[in-house]
Amino acid sequence: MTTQDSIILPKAVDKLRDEFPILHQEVNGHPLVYLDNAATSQKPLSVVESITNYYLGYNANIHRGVHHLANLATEAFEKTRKKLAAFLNTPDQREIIFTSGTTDSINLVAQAWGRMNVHSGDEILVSMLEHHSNIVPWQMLAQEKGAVVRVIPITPKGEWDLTDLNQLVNAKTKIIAVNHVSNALGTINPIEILIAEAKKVGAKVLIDGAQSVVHFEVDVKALDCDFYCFSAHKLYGPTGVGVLYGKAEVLEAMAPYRGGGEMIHTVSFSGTTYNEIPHKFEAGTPNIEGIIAFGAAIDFATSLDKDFVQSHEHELLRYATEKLSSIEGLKIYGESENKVSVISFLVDGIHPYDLGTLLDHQGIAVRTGHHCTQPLMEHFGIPGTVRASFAVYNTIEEIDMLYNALLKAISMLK
Amino acid sequence: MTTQDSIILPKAVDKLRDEFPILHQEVNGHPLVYLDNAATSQKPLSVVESITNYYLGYNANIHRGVHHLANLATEAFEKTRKKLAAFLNTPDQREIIFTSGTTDSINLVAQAWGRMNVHSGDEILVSMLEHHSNIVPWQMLAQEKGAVVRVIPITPKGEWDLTDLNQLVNAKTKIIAVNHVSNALGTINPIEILIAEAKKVGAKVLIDGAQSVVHFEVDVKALDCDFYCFSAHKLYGPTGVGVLYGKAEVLEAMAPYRGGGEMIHTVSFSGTTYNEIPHKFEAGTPNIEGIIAFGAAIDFATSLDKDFVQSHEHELLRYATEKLSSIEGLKIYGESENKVSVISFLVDGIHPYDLGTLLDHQGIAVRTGHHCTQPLMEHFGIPGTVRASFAVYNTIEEIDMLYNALLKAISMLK
Amino acid sequence: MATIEERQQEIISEFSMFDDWMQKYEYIIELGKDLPLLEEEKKSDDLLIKGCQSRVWLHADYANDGTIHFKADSDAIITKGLVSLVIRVLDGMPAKEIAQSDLHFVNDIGLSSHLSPTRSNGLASMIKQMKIYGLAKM
Amino acid sequence: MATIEERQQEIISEFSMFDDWMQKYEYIIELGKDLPLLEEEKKSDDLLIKGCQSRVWLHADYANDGTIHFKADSDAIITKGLVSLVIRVLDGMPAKEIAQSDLHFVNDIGLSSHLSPTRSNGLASMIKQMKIYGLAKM
Ligand SMILES: Cc1ncc(COP(=O)(O)O)c(C=O)c1O
Ligand SMILES: Cc1ncc(COP(=O)(O)O)c(C=O)c1O
Repeated sequence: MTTQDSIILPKAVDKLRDEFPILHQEVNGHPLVYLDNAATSQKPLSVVESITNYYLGYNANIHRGVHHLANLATEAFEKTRKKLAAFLNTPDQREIIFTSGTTDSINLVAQAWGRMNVHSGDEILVSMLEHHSNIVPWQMLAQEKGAVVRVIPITPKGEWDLTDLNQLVNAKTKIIAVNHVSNALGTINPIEILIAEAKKVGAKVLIDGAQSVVHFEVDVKALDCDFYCFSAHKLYGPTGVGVLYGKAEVLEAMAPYRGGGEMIHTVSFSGTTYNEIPHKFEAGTPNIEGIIAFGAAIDFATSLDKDFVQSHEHELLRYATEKLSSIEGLKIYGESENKVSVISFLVDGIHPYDLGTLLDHQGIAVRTGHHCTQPLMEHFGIPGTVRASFAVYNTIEEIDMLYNALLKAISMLK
Repeated sequence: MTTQDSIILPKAVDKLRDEFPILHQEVNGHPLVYLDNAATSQKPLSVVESITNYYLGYNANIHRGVHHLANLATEAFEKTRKKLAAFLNTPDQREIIFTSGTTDSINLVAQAWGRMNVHSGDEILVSMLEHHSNIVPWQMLAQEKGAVVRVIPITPKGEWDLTDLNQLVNAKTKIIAVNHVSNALGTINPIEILIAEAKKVGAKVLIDGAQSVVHFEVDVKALDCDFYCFSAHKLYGPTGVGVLYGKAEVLEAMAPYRGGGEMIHTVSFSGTTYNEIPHKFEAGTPNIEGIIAFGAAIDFATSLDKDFVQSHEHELLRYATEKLSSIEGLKIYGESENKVSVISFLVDGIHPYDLGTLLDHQGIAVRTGHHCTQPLMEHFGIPGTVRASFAVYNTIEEIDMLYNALLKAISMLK
Repeated sequence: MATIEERQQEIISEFSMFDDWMQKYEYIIELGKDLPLLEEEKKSDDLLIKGCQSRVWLHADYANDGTIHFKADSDAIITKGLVSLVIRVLDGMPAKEIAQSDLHFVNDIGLSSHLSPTRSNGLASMIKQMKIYGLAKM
Repeated sequence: MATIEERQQEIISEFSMFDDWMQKYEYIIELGKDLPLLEEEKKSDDLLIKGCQSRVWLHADYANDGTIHFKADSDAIITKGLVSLVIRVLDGMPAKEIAQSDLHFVNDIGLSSHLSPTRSNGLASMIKQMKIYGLAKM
């Protein structure tokens, strides 16, 4: 796709939508408008086909096989690791560990790294914008170890308030675990600042990239963070698969997480030795199908023209913000200048669940509720929001449909 | 399928094979003979279609959604839980926890139950027949807690030697973790005896059912074990999905395992409360696709005539044992009368890897190596075995092909 | 007095007059608005039934004749409207009948998504809680 | 003396004379049988390269002229045959050339599955270890 093409956005998007058959359906008598992409993205045909090809052509258990199908499966499986290394820009494939999702990745670090390195009185720093998956594992660790979870506050716009950074990041800080992009508000967080600050005190940094990788390129070597993780299912890939990137030397020094097949070197009742990274952290039969399909998802993601994605998503966000802001009593939560294409909002005196229900009846799929960010909702003093999150395959017309459906819902509820 | 039909085995099997397109291919110029079913089973069309239908029709994140697709996905997802409860014969769906596989299930128990209940000097009992996945998690726990892993020895036939049972199961025993069927030898173990013995001393029992459920019916309530686990991928289902059955009262008393979305009730920085079972143990976006497809796999498994499965697999085992035993220098490992359709063997002076390689070149897919049971191989003093494992879709002709290919391989290697 | 079943049939026939979902919801919203079911000070945490989406406060009074009287409220107006329908069906009924009731009307009037136990809204939890109150006095 | 590339071409042309995989393997097995590459007492654990499937013992001697001489053995006969081919290609070559060598011949003679790093057999690990020996003396 050339820059020329990307000017003719609607055409390019139409073509793209052909890859997503699920979008072409009616819901409750209306054309489906899928605006729940931050919860999970839809999957292009190539991803679905890679699953079918696997099961109809070369399904087998991997690594230990001597037969043809096992070789094909192993190669396809390991190819995804290679693709992910390139995707995140690390030259070292051993730094790519497959997990069952972002949540699993974070728990792996909280346990396998945390239990060795976090002690009584130590501090773990998260932010007010975190998803429960990047809060609870640290609370569990802190509780076991007698450590303290500290919280980066936010401004009314939904950005980190780094005024007290010197105090928040201190000699007791052992790890900083924050998201790159807030799933509830869409804020793109200045993680570079925290990574630099962490270096000063020797703290590790884990970045929850669940919401970032689908929107912009991430270079873990340029960022120089210790861990970066995300889920395949929010990046055109299947459910049940995630990635943990970790610096090789950090991973090597970590205890294993799950015990079982593949992660060992030798097992005996007199003593067991562990395999090298990445296998040390991949116990048991992995999600072979899912990881192979994840490879197809990465191919799809990297085949998209970066400028096109950026400009189209930017336009969707801009237009939606303009339209929604014009609705009386509608308040947008998350007003940073640095946002991905996500809009969280509430309408005066209307419960988000009521809005969501009436939008659904008009074919519009949005998410309502706390978005697994209860501390953030508590901070704003609200029960939750309505969240419309846009993907590259959404259109300007769909935002008009959202707008009209919203007006109708509000008129019914007011 | 009536008993009448099942007498005409070849016809029934032919029909069954139509459901497995992967079987109809050539490998290295020979028709594929897939005898690596204990590593992973092939998948019927209905399972593959359930995945396609999901991604092309109603892919969405579950539980928290207010929109149509999310409702469809949630319902399909929870339907699998219901099917599994029926499959294992528990009336209580809350006792079914989704994991990423057997390995994950065992680690969950070793951590979430074990770290609370196993202390210094306590004993954990496993057997010499265990898969690494049912050894290493207990070694890790024992190491942390200063507990001891004890081992049920085996007889030369590959059966548990329960002579010293009174001593092996004693007041210090906190949990017994054993497999129902040995993956390396095929032995069906008398778990009932151990479960009864465990009750006398108040020990918990975890059964690793990875290799059992595809061969015979399992009734967790009749067994009265505390935990039972298996992987979908060995039961016609997708990779990346497993089950942990646990008694409700035991699960309820357990600490959470992974922290994150879904597993919480309320999250706040001043304190977090956990959700009820089963959700307490299902943090993060689950493998929605895989769990829905698992439902299709359960449907397929339960649609098979039980008598047909039993008699056909029994015939495959009997015939293969007869043919292979006739080969000079061939020794079968695992000679219990109670076996599933698995044959592990070695040929005098020939390395299993050499045999496996030459079988593969004749289209025969077997597994060679230690089968993730190094302590067992060490016990026998062998580097590994060649393992042919038969599924209900295998045929008598395929065993003839295995036999002929074996003769050729041996003649080349001798 | 009408039975639980008769009350449900009444609601079903009321809803059968609506042509589309919009009219149904308009009616439910109206019910929700019309009925301030619980005084603000009664919305205490021990009466709170938490769904992931909408919260419901449920208050039960046991009468001497073995019947139960309910009051309830919700922060979401659609839930509140449905709550008022459920109350209409179960209020003042004998404990045993409440415990054994099958509230199929929510399905029948085409709003099944609100009743599914896999939905995390307050309505499903409320109905479950009402049955527990019934069970407790059976 | 023939270069690494020339030695590989030699093997490739040898193998091109075989019509099918069976003849190739028969030849490899013969090579494996003919060549007891390492004395039993030298199969010590520190020379052991563990693959999941077959084990390889590798012994390296550094000569003063910067070349490396290898001896090796394996418990699996096919691996042993391939090991003997690899030795034939790399034995006595300069450390640097060993480190930088591309042993494409295993692929070219149609036995690629033995070379893939994702296969857990000893051959792939052995080649890696030989290059490490080369690297160490570069
Ligand atoms: C007896 C037994 N236990 C555990 C496992 C591990 O299962 P998974 O790799 O699916 O976690 C296996 C599979 O190889 C097995 O056969
Ligand atoms: C920022 C963020 N972190 C973590 C997660 C958890 O991801 P998963 O549910 O795939 O484990 C999500 C997804 O909802 C998220 O948006």
